Amino acid sequence: MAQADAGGIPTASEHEPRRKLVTADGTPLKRALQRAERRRVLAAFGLVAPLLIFLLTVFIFPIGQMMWRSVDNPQVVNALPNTLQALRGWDGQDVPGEAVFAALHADYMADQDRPRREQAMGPLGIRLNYELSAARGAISRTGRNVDTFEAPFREAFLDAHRLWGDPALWRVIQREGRPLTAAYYVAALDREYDADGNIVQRDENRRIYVSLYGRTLALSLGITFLTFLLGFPIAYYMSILPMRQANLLMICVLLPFWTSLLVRTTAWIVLLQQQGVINTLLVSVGIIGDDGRLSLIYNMTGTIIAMTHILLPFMVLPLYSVMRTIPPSYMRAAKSLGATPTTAFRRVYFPQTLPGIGAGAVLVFIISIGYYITPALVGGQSGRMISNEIARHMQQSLNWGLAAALGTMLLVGVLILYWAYNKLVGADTLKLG
Amino acid sequence: MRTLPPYATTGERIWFYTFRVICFAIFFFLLAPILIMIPLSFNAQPFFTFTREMLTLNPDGWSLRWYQDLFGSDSWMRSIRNSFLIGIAATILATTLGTLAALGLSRSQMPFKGLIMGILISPMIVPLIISAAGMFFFFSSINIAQTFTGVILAHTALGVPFVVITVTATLVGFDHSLTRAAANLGASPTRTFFKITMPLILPGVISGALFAFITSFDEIVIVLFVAGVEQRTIPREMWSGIREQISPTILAVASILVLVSIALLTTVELLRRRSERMRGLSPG
Amino acid sequence: AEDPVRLTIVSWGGAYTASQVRAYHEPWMEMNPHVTIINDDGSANALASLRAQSQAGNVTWDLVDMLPSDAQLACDEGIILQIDHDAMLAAAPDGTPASEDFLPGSLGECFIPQIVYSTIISFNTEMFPEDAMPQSIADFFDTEGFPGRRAIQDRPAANLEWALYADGVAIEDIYDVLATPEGVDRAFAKLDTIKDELVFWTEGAQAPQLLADQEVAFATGYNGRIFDASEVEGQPFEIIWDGQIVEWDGWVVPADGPNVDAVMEYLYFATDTQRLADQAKFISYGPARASSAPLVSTHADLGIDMIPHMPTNPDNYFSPIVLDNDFWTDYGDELRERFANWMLQ
Amino acid sequence: MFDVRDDAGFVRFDRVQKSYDGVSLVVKDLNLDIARGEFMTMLGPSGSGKTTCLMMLAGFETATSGDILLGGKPINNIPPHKRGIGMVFQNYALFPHMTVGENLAFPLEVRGMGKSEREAKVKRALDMVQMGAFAGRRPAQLSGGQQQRIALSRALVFEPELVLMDEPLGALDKNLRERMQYEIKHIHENLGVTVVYVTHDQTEALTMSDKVAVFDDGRIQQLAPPDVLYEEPENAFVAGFIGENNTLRGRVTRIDGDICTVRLDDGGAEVQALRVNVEGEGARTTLSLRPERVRIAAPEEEVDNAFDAKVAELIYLGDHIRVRVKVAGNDEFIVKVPNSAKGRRVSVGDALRLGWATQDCRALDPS
Amino acid sequence: MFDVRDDAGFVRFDRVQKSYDGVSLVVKDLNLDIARGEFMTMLGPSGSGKTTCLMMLAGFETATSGDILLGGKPINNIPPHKRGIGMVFQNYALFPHMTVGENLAFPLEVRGMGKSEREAKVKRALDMVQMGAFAGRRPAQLSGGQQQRIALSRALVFEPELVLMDEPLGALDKNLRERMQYEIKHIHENLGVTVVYVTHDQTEALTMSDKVAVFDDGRIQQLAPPDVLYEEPENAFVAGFIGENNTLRGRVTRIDGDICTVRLDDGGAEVQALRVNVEGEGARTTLSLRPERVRIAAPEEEVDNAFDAKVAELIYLGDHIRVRVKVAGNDEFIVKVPNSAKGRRVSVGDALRLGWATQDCRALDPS
Ligand SMILES: Nc1ncnc2c1ncn2[C@@H]1O[C@H](COP(=O)(O)OP(=O)(O)OP(=O)(O)O)[C@@H](O)[C@H]1O
Ligand SMILES: Nc1ncnc2c1ncn2[C@@H]1O[C@H](COP(=O)(O)OP(=O)(O)OP(=O)(O)O)[C@@H](O)[C@H]1O
Ligand SMILES: NCCCCNCCCN
Ligand SMILES: [Mg+2]
Ligand SMILES: [Mg+2]
Repeated sequence: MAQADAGGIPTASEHEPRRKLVTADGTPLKRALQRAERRRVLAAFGLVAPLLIFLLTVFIFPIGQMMWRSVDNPQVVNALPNTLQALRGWDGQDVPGEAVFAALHADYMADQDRPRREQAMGPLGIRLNYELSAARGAISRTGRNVDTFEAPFREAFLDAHRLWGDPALWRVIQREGRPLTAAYYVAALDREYDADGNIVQRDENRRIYVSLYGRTLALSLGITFLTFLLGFPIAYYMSILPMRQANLLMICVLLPFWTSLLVRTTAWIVLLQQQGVINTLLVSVGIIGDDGRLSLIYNMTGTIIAMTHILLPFMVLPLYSVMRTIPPSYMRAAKSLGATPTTAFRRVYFPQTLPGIGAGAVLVFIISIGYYITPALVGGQSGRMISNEIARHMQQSLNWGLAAALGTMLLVGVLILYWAYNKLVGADTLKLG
Repeated sequence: MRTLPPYATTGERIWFYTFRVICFAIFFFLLAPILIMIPLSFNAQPFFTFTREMLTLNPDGWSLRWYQDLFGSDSWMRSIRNSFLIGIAATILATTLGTLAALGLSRSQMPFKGLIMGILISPMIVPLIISAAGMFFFFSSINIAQTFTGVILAHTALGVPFVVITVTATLVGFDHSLTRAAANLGASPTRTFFKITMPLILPGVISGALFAFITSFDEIVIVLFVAGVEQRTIPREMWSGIREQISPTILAVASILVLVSIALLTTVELLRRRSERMRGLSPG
Repeated sequence: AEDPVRLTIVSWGGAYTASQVRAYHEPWMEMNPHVTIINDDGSANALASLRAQSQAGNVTWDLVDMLPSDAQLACDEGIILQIDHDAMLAAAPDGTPASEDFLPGSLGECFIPQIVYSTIISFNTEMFPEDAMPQSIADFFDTEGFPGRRAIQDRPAANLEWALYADGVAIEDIYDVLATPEGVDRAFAKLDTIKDELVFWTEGAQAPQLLADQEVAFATGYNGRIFDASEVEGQPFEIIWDGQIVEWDGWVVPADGPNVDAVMEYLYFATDTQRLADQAKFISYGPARASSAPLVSTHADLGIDMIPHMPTNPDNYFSPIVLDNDFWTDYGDELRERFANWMLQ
Repeated sequence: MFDVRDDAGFVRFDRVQKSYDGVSLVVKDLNLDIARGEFMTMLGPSGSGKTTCLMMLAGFETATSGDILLGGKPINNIPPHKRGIGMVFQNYALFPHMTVGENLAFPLEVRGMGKSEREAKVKRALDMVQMGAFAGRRPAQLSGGQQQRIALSRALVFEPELVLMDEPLGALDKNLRERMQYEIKHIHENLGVTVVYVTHDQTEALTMSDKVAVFDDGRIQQLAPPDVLYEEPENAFVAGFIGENNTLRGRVTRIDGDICTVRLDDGGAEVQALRVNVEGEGARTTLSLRPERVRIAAPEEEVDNAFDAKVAELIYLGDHIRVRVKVAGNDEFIVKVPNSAKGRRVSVGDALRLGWATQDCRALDPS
Repeated sequence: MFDVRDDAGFVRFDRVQKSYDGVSLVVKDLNLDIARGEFMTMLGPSGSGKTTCLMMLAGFETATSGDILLGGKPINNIPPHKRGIGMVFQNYALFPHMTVGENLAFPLEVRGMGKSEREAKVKRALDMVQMGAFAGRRPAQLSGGQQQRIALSRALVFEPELVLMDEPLGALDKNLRERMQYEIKHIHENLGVTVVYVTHDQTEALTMSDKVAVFDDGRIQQLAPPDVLYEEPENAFVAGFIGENNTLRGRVTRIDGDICTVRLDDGGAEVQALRVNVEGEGARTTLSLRPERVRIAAPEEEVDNAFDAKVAELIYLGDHIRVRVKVAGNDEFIVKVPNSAKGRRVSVGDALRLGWATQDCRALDPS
């Protein structure tokens, strides 16, 4: 704790400015200290090292490797070395000349000589198709009879597929003929390159990710707020109960926490669907008519309800552990000073729960922003989140570069948030009950 | 707020009861899905709805069909075995590594504390889909994708933050003069650890271990990416159940697991009370 | 005795895998006691796993059930084996070589079809008056005449074709129209007319689930799943065969798999005329060989005649739309983006 | 705030009882009047119910039976925030998220006081405890003693007529504690507020209070000004609890007006003592005698009782020496010898002749 | 354990320095010899480095430079668990999960002692502190004083030659504290072990120690037996820290052998004082005078210095009364009046004549 009067007592260093820096035998103090403490530092580090190394290998490195895929771009360079060489100096406007097509032919022939597993034209087609529809068809269909082509090659190629006559394809080849690319990030931001190589917004009906990020963010914020709204009262209630009763109620919080996520999600399907428990109950009580059943699931409502339920314990646990440590004397002090119970709560109690709210909110927000399973099951379309899109590119469309770019952006966002939280509140307030 | 004082106004009285009603409604919200699932697991039909027969309490609407299905199914039995195998192995690894690290981190001499803490809890912060994707590629490249080793290592990584956080928190309240006292009385560091530190931080270690276990036990995203058919766990089997083949067997599994959880949580609470008594703290 | 072999065979799970187990795996294991077959239901993400296994040089799968479009991709990437059909596959009982016995256009460079399945629209009969059941794709798009919610899959394939078909495009022109921007707009405009009633599903099992729960009145789905729900589980579902989207499903062999020789032996057996016909005893998908069709008989457990449930039965095959994989290969990425964007609106 | 002028019974506890669990009484039968402007201390061992009494007065606990009156009016049905009682908590309870200035402004703000008036009052209150320069700090940035002062001035800033303090100095070290005692006492004198002060430190109670109520076992054992308490304890508990005390046990053999004769249990010697609290002849009694009232080698005619003693131990305490002697079978008998006398010093093993006046030796209830 | 017999320097600190942060020295230049069997106390204000010294001796902190020797051998490189030094921690550090008996058996067990021998020793150690009946209890089931005794006997059970105690009584209340001081002192005398004792309570240091090292600012200010420390402080810090002390500031006007004359800053009166620590004529000095050495209205010929004073405040303390007077411009001047005298009592506002002997008034360094 800082000593109160800053000005008053002269500090020791004012007394002996020089001797501070060396010990009696003349060694600089810092070095003497380091020497004396080295063994302890090593011992402490030795305890942490196994886990640190483990995580760096099994976790941090793989994520770095995955992020690398968002810029890694070997396909064009591998498949078309000669073509790229020949394309140097191409103006990017008209269809290239014979030299380029001859180089292209040479690249095709070289590729067919390679063992099948090392052939580069397949991956090239897939890569180019991300940038330009039908490019894969052009590459693969041309490949089936390219060995019959005779010089001059230009005409043969233009006959084989219309895209060879489209400067757009050549621009893509030229642009992506580098080992690193920004194209995945461009796509992840709903942008594309225009004919002059400028990055422009995509056609309106092809924009997905930015709005999906926006929605993911809004959904996560909403869910965080809801968990706070529901979590605060019960955490407070438990914190004023005697330990025994509080622990019993805590089991009510922990039980869902311990029940498989998939089961809880399924249970919500049972509860919320049109013929589900809630609708049926409402109909039988007469609140809604049989034809006015509510759409509570396979949309955003379903995602919000199920995720709020699933994440609520992550809010309650840190809140509760903070509230337990706030001594009742603060509220009493406020009342003795003349504050009404409401004022005392608002001005004195609530501000002291902020670290708990912060910890809970960050946990819930971080978890929900990366959520995947529940939205996939109950989200329908309006309840899907960015992670579903990442998973789709990982597993279905196989556009791993785009998945990595989307993932990297998500990760960076989360890390910034965590960093800010750590600065503002301190990560060591994260507690789990 | 625990009891109504004699000077409470009418408004305060109304709020006092309203607040309790609200709280119990929220607790009900927490429990509702679990309560609904158990009767449904006795459905005679292969769908997740209460049939008319069930609602009229017609015995034909109820059956043990899904429980028989569960215990008769090799794949379910295998997934249960796998879940426990993977969960326990990952928990042991995470708890050992995490506890050691927490001990190191709690030493005042530890350099780069903030950074290292950040790395150690990163598996909790990084969105699962990203972890899963990264591990999928990396594990494939070192030939441990679709092996038990791979899944166990992945789940160890996911469980570690919980152990580090809970044990570190326990160590904050740990009286370091006890280890000094032990050394002073002649105990070597190893002996001190096993005889003094470990028994005292055990509650924190156990709660971290439970978190690590449940993380593994309930984990699906990583399993979807990294596990092969031989490593299918309960959640993975449920995933098939929900998305690939319709079968309320998952409700039967879940009901059994809920009962196990209740038993486990109750045991933990009883243990806690016992240890408080042991330490002479009044049971509060 | 021979050395024991474990074959890992990847398929779609559920009733479909069950039908393969009973028609192919069990007889094969009986004939070859040293072979154990392990079933993995990873087909939904097979291409991703296969690519990762192959890039890592650690292929653990022996045989994979996939759709022809994915098979074409995998083949382009060189991660599955090319097939010499006549050398590797059994001829028909009458001696017709495999390349001629399999239905026209079904064999791929790396792909051996087993079945022809169709994506159809089905409905829950309890949700419509008995005298006004829907009959056609046009009825599916008629929300006034046939109220109720509709479940469709969250991808453009099939849905765009149906939209154009319902909008009056002739079946043979559908893909030509869809290759033009105007055609795409037209398809989406048609979909817009039912958008308020739509629910989206992802995995095959969800469609019958949604129908059974009466969450929706209509659902698109795989005919085999719907058959299973209605005939085996007794759900009141009916299929609209009008505009059924027909596609193959079949095997591919991963390159560098652990037991390539053993798999080839298995494949020779599992794709012969009798085996393909046998599979239809367990699920209502049509065999991919012409020579199998006459052998299709009754359901193994229910004893009902399977012929009327086959998508290829002429009573059902009156207006099929055959899925154009080349089209989807070229335009799929772009249309998926457009479709995703449309869903989000 | 409270207009009824009843200066003698400004605060009145009237047959107050309190039970937390419905089984046992923590406060048993409390009757207590506190006059306006008085500095009244509740002193007693841990668990004797001091805090409970304070909490009932402040309104945070309700009396199980009996009435508490403030300015003549029962306050049972007034909520704490309307009682207008200032309170200093044991751990200070300064709001950690507010600065010192905000802490002090809080009671004024909730009373709807304007900003400029508020600031003036806060400044005055801070100056009163010499903390004017610290208005911008947060409580965590202050030392224990500084926090204590802020807690004090926060409890006074809204000018309550009654201030309660629950062991406000318990957490401070000795030097600081003495300084703060001094300051609190002076503030009390300057402002003239009524103070109810809780402590279990007898020195603190003696030095600060106008009146001290000694609590034990949920009852007031004695209520008196400090010097009366020390010099004329009414029972053995008070005698033992306040100050250092030599205890001799025995049986009353004769009573003669104010004086009684007691035969000691050990050794059987007879002692003359002042009769304070004995039931009658033949009753058991505890004799209480302050160490500093024992004289060494005083002329026989000056003391009423004289005994031979043997020095067992000397404890050097700077300004005086505690001499433990064995006398009349009791070897825990203490005599204090001032260190200022130039005269002879005693050493261990010395034989001494001790004496004391009958007036100084009080016969109390047996303990 | 340590065979080299070097009774005078059994424990030796040799030019020891310690820094925690590499910026400032917490222990500045410590040279200290502790003889075998001695009871040596380190006394000093909070933060003066006492605990740090003890921790270096026990091996939990490493000296940044300099050597620590035990029985003549440097111990810098011996890990704590091999030093064989007993230690009593401030909060006792009893292992909460072990019974009292297990706590005591622990040091014997780690030394591989057999079960029956262990039990005999544990029993003896418990009996020594009269806790024989408590072997089966857990620490939390004991009161503070009982825990303290267990901690003490645990530190002694393995028969170390050196025992360190870091404010072992800090958490106890006054009565218990005094009883425990007594017991520790007796155990020390009976066993003859060497004790290094840390406290910031001067009374404790005075009553218990053979020698006291007064720490301040990382240095030893004075090392002496208790009575020398109290009666002959060498500098103003020690005079002010030990016991109650009146301070007068002024300038030396004349030095005459042992005696110097000082002109006071306030009022300009001249005082005769004992020359202890002044630089020479004209230098500034602090005069130190114990309150109990000041006499009220003594005959002029008996005192060397006499002043008029006015009573400002009386503080009742039971056995004596602290009288605050204004004298020679200083209004914080304290005089202690014993409460035993039947004679006249002073009251506020009285004019008094105060006097003291030159020998009792020490001229020290300016502060
Ligand atoms: N909230 C409570 N519930 C139940 N019992 C209580 C409560 N508060 C105090 N007690 C009990 O009432 C008795 C008196 O407590 P109280 O706090 O008034 O004592 P105290 O005199 O202030 O003691 P201390 O000096 O230790 O603060 C104690 O036995 C205590 O255990
Ligand atoms: N582990 C540490 N790291 C950094 N500084 C420390 C550490 N321990 C003590 N100090 C500092 O060293 C100085 C001396 O501390 P030490 O604990 O030795 O004092 P002490 O005399 O024992 O005080 P106290 O009476 O309060 O126990 C203090 O300024 C303290 O802040
Ligand atoms: N996503 C493509 C689905 C292909 C379905 N294959 C048919 C088997 C289903 N039982
Ligand atoms: Mg109290
Ligand atoms: Mg210390």
